Amino acid sequence: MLMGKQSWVFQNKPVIAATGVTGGPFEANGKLAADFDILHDDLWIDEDSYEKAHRVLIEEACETVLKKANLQEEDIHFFIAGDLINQITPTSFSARTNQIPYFGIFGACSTSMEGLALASFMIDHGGAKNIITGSGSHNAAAERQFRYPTEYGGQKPPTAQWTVTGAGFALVKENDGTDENCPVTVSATIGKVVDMGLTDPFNMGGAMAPAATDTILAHFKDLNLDASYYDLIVTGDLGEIGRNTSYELLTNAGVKMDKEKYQDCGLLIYKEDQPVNSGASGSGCSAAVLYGHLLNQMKKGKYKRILVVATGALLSPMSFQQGESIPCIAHAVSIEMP
Amino acid sequence: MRFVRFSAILICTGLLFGCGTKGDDTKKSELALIKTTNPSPSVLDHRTEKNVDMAEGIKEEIQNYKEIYDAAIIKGDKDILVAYKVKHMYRFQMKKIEKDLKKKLEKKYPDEKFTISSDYKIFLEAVRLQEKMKNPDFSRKEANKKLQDIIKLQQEMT
Amino acid sequence: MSSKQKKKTPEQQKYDILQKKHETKRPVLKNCLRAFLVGGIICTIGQAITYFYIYFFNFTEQTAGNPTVATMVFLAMLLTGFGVYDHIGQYGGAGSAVPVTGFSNAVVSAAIEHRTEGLVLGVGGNIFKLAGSVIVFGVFAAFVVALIKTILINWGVL
Amino acid sequence: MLPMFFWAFIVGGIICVIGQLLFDVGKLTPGHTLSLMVVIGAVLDGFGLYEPLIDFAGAGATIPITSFGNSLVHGALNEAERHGIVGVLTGMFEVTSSGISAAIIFGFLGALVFKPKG
Repeated sequence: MLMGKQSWVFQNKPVIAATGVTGGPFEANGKLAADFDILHDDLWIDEDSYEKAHRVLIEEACETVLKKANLQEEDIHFFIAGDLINQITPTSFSARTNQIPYFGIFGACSTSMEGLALASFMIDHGGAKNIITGSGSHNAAAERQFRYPTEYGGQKPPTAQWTVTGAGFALVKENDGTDENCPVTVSATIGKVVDMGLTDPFNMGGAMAPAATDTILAHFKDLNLDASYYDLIVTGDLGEIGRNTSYELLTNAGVKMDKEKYQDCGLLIYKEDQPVNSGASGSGCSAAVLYGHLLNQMKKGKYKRILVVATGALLSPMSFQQGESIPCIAHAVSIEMP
Repeated sequence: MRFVRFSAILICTGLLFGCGTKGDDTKKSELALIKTTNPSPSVLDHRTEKNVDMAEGIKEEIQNYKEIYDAAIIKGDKDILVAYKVKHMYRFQMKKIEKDLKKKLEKKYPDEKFTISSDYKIFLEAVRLQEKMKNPDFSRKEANKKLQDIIKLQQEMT
Repeated sequence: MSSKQKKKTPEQQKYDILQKKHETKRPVLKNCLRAFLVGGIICTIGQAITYFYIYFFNFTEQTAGNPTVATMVFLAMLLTGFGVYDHIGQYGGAGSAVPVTGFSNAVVSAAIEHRTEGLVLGVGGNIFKLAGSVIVFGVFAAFVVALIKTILINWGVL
Repeated sequence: MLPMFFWAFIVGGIICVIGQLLFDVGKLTPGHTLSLMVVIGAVLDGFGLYEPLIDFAGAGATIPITSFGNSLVHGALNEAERHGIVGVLTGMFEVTSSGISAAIIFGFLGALVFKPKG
């Protein structure tokens, strides 16, 4: 149901019944290794290209979801997913494997929440009973597409971020009361594209911060809430710079919130001593952290209500070379324990 | 992982320098580029008084250059090879010094054919040749052939 | 840069200032020191290889440049292939990008990266993806410079 | 000979610092920086300034990419001396060919042997 200008409220409270999270070697050394279902110790995952390895990450995450939920592919009505690679081939190819009717979506690193919002909306309105949604990214595949070959010795500035190798997928289900102790989606706010004229592709956090701020403010306004309603507001992949910038923007806009409450997936996933500069990024970042770590924390009772704001930078290497600035977007989904 | 990477670098550099210093016979010629050797001029031609005098004369001429600190002179049948080292701070003007010296020598000894080089390699080969000539078995013909080789080397400048 | 700045709306400019405050500054001094160190070491290794070729092969200072460059390119290929060069690059910045090893790294990394797309379209088509612009601008600039100089010499200006 | 190592280190290091400043202060991409440095090398040789630098610093001047521009100009000028103005076109790669051909050959061999480590 539409509420305010750009938000949905899900009255039937769709359930996130099961999740599957896969990761690569760098994530295995990270802070949240325990929250991954499958971790690979090799970026290639026994495939002969990074893109194929990327596909495997997504496939395995989906399989894990099905296994945990005790369902077959035929029981799933739709598959809503996307990734960062040209024409989202890794996701489309895994849709070829699982043969579930498929919506391919692209929202850069905001894909995970775009998918979750759409899936929740469809289930809330009876459009489906079971949907698998999520997103993934692969460090080397993204690196070679957006920047340089992985072995190229280009120096990354301290503003750069490290693309997560990983995928996070979730089964969103009609709330029929059978799933206890499972988080539910309550509302979602769809963001608009915000462009503050930044052009440095090595400073995504700074470019995306206004989009995150815009969506959070819209969410509060549409639903008539303030920050105190949530136990945690977590952004997708703003990194250190983006987090500090958007926190200041929010403060300037009159939002009062403890900085501890305002976290970022890109800062949660890796240890401080891992060489990731400003933090993690990639569409797999918010997906893997939310569907792994954050939902586990919610089930343990650490958080009751969280707002997940996944941010995406909608650039391509070509648009950057043609001198365009970086347009950004953010989508927010509110998740609660019943 | 870090350690493996680091040791890979170490091994590579080790190999590099290992190759560079193999063979530790400390003949004079092997140190010719590091130390000032200042070899006395040699004459491959008939060791007539005139030829020896001329070689000494060239040597003196060169010693007048404050930019030059080491010189090897070989007088062959037809050619005179003059190899010298330029003090480092004057290497910027190396080409000019070379031209200048050549002009001066050709003016002083108009009948001779000079090959002048500040190249380390030419110097090294000149010293090596002088070393060989100390061996009485080393024939004059061979020496002259070697001298021609050095001159050829000097001319292929790419 | 200034023309880009003008196109920004006042709101964007205001954000730019706010964002700059949080942006981690590039440690220019530290980067320069590291670039100096890494670049210097690479050039010193190059010098060692040059002397290696002068000592043990028939190369003069002038001609030893070619095998030296080829050797450095080869070493950079090994380091790139073993996944070391990108770490050197992150540490050394321009210190490892500006020497010819960086050129080699650009060529080799593009080649091995695109191996997955096949030898002809992948490796062949992408090998100069990064280094191509260096060749294009080098050749064109050299053409212009050489043309001007040749014309000036022909006119007798130089 | 020994001062040569010292000056190779210093001059090579300084050229790299110029590159680093173009990266960090000029905010240029590596591609822009290296292209610019090659052009600088070519122009310096046009004024006859690069050869003395090579005499002075050896590998400190021949290893940085600026020497690529220098040797391109050199090849062109040498050929132009012999064949006139057409030589500018034909002599371009005379001197530089070793670096480029080595890069191509080793790049190709590398692609056959290595896999990117990521």
